[in-house]
Amino acid sequence: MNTPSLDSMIVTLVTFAPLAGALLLVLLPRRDRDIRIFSLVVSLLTFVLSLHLAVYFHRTQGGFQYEINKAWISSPNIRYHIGVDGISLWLVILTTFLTPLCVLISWKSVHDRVKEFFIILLILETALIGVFISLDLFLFYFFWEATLIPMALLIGIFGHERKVYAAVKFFVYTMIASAFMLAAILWLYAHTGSFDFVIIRDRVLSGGVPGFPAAAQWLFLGFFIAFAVKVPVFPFHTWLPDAHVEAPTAGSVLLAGVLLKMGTYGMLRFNLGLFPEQARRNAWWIVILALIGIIYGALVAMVQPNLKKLVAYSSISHLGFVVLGIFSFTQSGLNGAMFVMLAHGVSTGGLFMLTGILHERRHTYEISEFGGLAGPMPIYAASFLFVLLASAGLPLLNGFIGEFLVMNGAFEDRAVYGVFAATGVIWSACYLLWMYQRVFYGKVTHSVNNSIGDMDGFERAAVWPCAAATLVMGVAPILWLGAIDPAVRAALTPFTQVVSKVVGQ
Amino acid sequence: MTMPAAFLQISQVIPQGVDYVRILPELVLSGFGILVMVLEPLVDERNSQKALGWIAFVGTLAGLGSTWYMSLSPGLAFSNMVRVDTFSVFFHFVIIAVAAGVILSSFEYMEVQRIRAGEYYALILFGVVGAALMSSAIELVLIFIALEISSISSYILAGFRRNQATSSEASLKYFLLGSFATAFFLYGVALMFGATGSTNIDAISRTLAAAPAPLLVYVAMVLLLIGLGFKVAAAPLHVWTPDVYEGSPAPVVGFMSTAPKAAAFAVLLRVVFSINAPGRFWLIWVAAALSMTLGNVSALVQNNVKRLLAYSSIAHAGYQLMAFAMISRETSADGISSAMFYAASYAAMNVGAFAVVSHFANAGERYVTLEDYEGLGRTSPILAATLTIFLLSLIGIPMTGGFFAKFYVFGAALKANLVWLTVIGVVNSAIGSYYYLRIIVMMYMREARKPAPVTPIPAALGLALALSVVATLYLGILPNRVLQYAQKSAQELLAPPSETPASAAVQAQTALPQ
Amino acid sequence: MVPLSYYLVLGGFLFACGVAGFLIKRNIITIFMSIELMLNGVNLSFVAFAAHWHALAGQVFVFFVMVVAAAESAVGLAIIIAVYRTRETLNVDQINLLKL
Amino acid sequence: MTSSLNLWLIPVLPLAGAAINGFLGKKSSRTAVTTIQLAFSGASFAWALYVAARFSSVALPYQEYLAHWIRSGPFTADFAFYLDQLTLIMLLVVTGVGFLIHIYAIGYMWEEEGFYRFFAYLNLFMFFMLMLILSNSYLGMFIGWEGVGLASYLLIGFWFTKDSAASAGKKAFIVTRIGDCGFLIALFLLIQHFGSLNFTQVFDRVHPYAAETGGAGFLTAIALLLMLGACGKSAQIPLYVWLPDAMEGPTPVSALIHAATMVTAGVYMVSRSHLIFERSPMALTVVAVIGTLTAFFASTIGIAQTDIKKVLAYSTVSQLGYMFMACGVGAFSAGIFHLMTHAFFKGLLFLAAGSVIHGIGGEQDMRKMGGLRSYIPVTFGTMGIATLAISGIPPFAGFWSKDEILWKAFSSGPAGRVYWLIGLITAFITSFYMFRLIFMTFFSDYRGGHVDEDGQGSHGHDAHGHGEPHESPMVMLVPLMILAFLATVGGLVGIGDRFEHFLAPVFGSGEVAAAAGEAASRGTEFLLMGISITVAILGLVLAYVLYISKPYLPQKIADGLNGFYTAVLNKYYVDEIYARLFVKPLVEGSTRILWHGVDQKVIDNTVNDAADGARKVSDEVRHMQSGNLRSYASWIAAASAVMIAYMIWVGVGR
Repeated sequence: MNTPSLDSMIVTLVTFAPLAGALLLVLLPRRDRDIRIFSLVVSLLTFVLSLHLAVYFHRTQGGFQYEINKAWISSPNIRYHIGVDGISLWLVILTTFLTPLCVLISWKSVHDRVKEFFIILLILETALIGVFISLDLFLFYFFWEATLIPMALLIGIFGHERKVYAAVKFFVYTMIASAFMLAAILWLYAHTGSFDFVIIRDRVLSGGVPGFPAAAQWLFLGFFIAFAVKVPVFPFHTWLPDAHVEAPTAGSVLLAGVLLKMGTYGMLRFNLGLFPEQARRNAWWIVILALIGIIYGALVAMVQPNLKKLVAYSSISHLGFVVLGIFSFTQSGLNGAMFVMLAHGVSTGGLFMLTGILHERRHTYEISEFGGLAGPMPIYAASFLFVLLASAGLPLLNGFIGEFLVMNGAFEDRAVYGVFAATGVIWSACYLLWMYQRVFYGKVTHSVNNSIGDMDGFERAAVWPCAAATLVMGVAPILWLGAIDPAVRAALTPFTQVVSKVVGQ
Repeated sequence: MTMPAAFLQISQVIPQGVDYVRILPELVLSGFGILVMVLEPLVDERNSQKALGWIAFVGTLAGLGSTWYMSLSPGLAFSNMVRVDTFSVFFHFVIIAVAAGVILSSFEYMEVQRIRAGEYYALILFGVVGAALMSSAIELVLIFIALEISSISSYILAGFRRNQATSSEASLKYFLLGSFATAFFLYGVALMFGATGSTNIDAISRTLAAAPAPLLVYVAMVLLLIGLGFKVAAAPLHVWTPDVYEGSPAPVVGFMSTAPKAAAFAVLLRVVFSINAPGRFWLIWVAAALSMTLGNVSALVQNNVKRLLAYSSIAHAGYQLMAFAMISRETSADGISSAMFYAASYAAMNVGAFAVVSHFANAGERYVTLEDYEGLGRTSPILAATLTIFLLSLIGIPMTGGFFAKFYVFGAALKANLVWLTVIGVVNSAIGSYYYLRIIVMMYMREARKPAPVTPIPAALGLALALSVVATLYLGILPNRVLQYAQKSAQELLAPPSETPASAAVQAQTALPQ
Repeated sequence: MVPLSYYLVLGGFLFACGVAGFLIKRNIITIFMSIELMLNGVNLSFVAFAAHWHALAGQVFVFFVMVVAAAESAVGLAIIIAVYRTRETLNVDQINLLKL
Repeated sequence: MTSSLNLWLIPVLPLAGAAINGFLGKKSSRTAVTTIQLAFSGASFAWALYVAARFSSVALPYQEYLAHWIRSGPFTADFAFYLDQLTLIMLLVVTGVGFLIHIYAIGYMWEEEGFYRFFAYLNLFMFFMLMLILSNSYLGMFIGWEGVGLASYLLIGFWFTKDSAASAGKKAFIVTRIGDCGFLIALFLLIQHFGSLNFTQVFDRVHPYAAETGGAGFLTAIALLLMLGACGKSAQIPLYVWLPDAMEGPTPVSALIHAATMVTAGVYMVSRSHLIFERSPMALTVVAVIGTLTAFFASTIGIAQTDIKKVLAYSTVSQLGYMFMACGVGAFSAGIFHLMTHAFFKGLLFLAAGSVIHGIGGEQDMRKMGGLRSYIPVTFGTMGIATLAISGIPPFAGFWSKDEILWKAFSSGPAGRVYWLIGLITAFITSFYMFRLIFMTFFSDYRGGHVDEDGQGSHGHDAHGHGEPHESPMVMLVPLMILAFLATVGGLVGIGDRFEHFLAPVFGSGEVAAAAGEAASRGTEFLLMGISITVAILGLVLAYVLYISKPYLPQKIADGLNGFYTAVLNKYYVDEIYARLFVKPLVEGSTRILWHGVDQKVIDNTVNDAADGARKVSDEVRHMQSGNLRSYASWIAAASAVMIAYMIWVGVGR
């Protein structure tokens, strides 16, 4: 048995390090402080490990790297096939980046059933990473479902007033949706005899799958519905605000930061990868939904009386950009979509942490409860503004790059898409600044808020990395795009083929 | 006739040692059952329970051992009444293991319920004997007898909480409806005998393979299906299940819902696949769809956990039935193996679930409603965690046996192009997640107003739980070996039965003088 | 001699009677008896078929069935008694604590 | 090739200042903050001067590459800088005036406890403004474009405890964002058609295109969208509404951002893209019309304002109108010329006004002033000069540039005559309300009572409580004087079209107006000059009559044309109309229809109803379990019957 090199092991390590941590945590005695420190160490370790991926990643090539392809179950032929490309790489790192921050932000805010909390959190991290690294459809579904439970528990156990409703809604909603994906995956297996993404893709594109043309549309929808609910795309979004409002801060951060990306990632990887023609054929209505999502989400966000709901709806708007970019089938659009995913993960993650900080002090998210906070808590106000501007798409912060590329891509695809999307910059400014004014400006309306404390060490340690990241990503997006670009080009190759085919006919 | 031929004849008619080896587990288990019965009056009332229980447990272990020994000498026995093949060995293991788990989880229960009767364990053992025999019998009448053995003992077990009206009612309903259904089965046997002149499955399949089946065979087959469908609680023959499960003692339900059910499925597999049952497709299709849907939908609003699990078992029967809708030779192998795997993993998780329920139910089964489970996550994290694992497995969440079970069945179904059935199944399993989730919600996300008392978990129960957890996770993470074994036996089951001279001999022997 | 079909029809009729009795009778004992009736219908067909095939097996089966039936009835009566103890009735319609 | 000019230093220095003050300022002393901010803004001014000195020695347009920014497929954008005559002028104006205002602000803001914050923001603004000017691509320009918006948002809302200030900041940001949206779309069009946003590439590829005289093509589209962006930033109709509110910010801010630099970004952008505009007559017309109308419209509002800063604000809007008028008739250099002089005198006006406000402890209402010339002579003097300049009285700066514009407009063909006429009237009104301001503020006698402390507490500007209006400290007066000097002589560079020739390499001699220019003779030019001077004088006289000799008249007149007057007084109710037309429907609609209606009633209820429906069905289904044994038996029997029947059917039918 030859000893595998680090490069071949690293993805596995990154993926299962948190799980291992969780298992150890089970054995740890219920001394909250130790548990917190331990899970912080574990998550940081995972982050450091994941950096290896980025550092030794060959940026010029679009294919999968650090690949492992071992047999797991002989029949049905399920393989432990994992690997990352420029698309999944950053999502993995986004996950590992956010988790330690989640630990920090939960340091003080979680004091009941601490052990359970961090166990669940670490398990969730493993599941999330797993989703992005899986190249075997079965494995993918496996992790996809695996994310469901910890998240539902996070919401349901550690959430607020209507937590049960939110948790159950989240669980059943997404469960039902992903059932269709399961059916589609099984169909593919039944007709290709493999779960391996790469194999299936090649079979499909070479037209070697019996009965595929007839089924393709249904399969496409099967995948899409599952992803659309996760994203969430416009009419399927109502679980999101409930889930967010009830979820504990860390839950919201991972939910908005990573979980939603699973949907868009799925679209990018599977809906485009496996069904290029159907993707093209269905793009028009998907894009319309995305545009509705962008504007609708922003407008509804604008009038939310609840701070967290506002951010939740803003996510719907941002994710609309991602979907738009993906289904514009342009280099720029997909690059942008990828970048928005990352940017949104960081900035909205930050926003949720910040809202959580307020909730920690006042146990409410009602905007009307606040006002004039810039006086009593200046550092908090400044940090909030910074992250908020990133989310509002200010150039030199990360929000702008992605949205600009997406809009440009959409414009390339069809000018009117770009125009509608561009209005997004107005809406985002509206709801964010209005919210900021109501929360931070003016005189302090509730005397309680006069004595409200500014951010403490842990909170800063949690929020500022996000802020820093938004700046770095905004100034040097090249670091990310460098790896994304080739992967996206690779992802787009079938389309050029399709186009040529269409042209040929 | 030549000398060796004659010798062969004799050897066929008079049982040989190997014949006994091939029913060794049954013999051993019955032996222990009788032993328990005999000892019951002798040992002192108060601690009779434990002692007898342990004896029974040892019995099951011995049963497992003898099953292993039996598996070394596969083949026919008792003039083609019994066949030992990987298929029967598989089910022997499952059934006896279930019994072991149930026995372990019963000690405490019996004490708490103040049921002092050693025959309880004896009955379980006899039930196992019947169930085990069902899986290896290839002779319809023998199957009938085995079926009755297991049924009768479970009738009694169902009513074991004598002084509880509900318990005896459950037992009565089970008994009456059970025998009602068995009568159908028996009638089916009779007609099959009439149609083919034999009750030996191999013989029948040969006859049917040779010539197109007469109408009588169809009738016979449907009657058989009715009888077995009742036993596996397939809609629309499921009506008895909820009441019986609700009324019967929790561990017994754990037993009934797995071992005899698995056995019934085994028989169903033999009947349906080795006699490639004609015209079954739509019957199975509808039954599967109905069972899944009715089971899940009715479970949504149940508040009694036992009843809820009863409906869930109906739903699971539905998923399992999907495997039987695969008619073409090439797909039926997948069907069989997936059904077998399903039986195994369902046994693992359900026994565990009911073990938890029976422990939590407490004296007089006072705590069996959902509300009672509020805040269990706090009062007893271990219990809650284990139950959660079983529930997740029942939902079909990855890393658990339940997931792979569903997964294989659906996969096989899609291979056989049962697209719509699969879609129904998939959607059902999604809907079903709701009511299992309700229990989890109760345990973790609700704070109990007055938490139900939770007694510490005794060793035996702990062992039982541990075993079922391990089994559930093992089947969920490394299903390979079990599945391969199942596939192997599927192949054997489908292999066309060889023309054994013995059967001819038997015919000759029993022929009436004209 | 009497053709096979007569026996079969009679057997089927007995079975049907049993089913009908099971459905319409309210007294548990009677219901129990109708089950026996069904079994006897089956037995009859067994014997008839045995004669038809000139195979002893069929007749042997009948004995098995009888034995089993006996065992069943023993258990059944015990259960009935248990029920009567708790409910003081043998009217099956009143035995419906477990429902929904 | 000459050694690098290190242009990047110019923006980065203020950024560093902003960073240092922003992070450390809270702890450190006022003097420390002061030194930091002065050092860095001064340094960048110094570097700008150095660049100017080296200017003749470098090949133009000079470009300097700093770093990659975005790479996406074929599209790329870098951090890179671009220097030509136009840039240089903007550079000097921004850094120079900016530096002066930084000095001035020390005095003005000394008492504020947000002192460090203020200068951090101010330096940040400098950074973005310089990015805007120096970038070598539209995208880089867009960085600055958005960034200055942010800075102005922060600075307008500097006294954030004051709701009006907070709202004003928000309004400014959002309204300009509407323009930015247009700008963005223009960028996409540029990418689509030229595959790049770099000035050099774009302009090279624009060159071959002929003017879209026939109909509107994509160049027109681009030009109009750019103009939309300019309307936002430079407060033109219909997006001017934010500028007057922006006066909520501290006066140095109004001077720097909302008079001298940021608001002129639009003009800069339009002139930068002159190649595109020149190829679209339609777009040019639009620019000219918008400019002219804005100039006139805003000036009329200026008449009735009583808040000293508001008056200046509207005058700014109207002056910007002039600049766009110039661009509209193709006289880009004239526009830039006016931009420069305007930076001088309008900056001066604001600073002076600030000095007045400072002097009387935060009062802004001119009705409460008067007779101040004796108290604060320096301020009076400088402000007087500025007023003469803006009113277009020779030899002050404003006269030259404004006259240039009017002349170019006049000589640009028939439509130009109309622009000229309106421009002329505007000039008259301008000089009228400016002198009105002067008279009301400095002449007759002091109408303001003793300064009450909390009165300005709300202003966040706790004056050094004493009743007597007092002259500002030297640190504030010096910048005034320097600007006054510039406002006096700054216009002379335009004599003999020297300014225009300097910019010729950028705008080319092929200006639209040029051709017409030749036609009209020098004579007419001098005639027009005369006319505009007289008009300016008339304005002065009228103001004198109304506010010095016959102070009772204004009230009479006001009563006379009552409706009109109130309309003017209320800025033609534009804000109210906008609120009614856009803001209210948007908020109401989003709340009622989208959120409560679609989101909750339609979508979410459907989801929940589905769940409830399932439960109902379940409740129905389980009634199958009647608990009655015989019914169960019947179920089984019935099912069996059906199954048997089916099987027989199959068996028969096989």
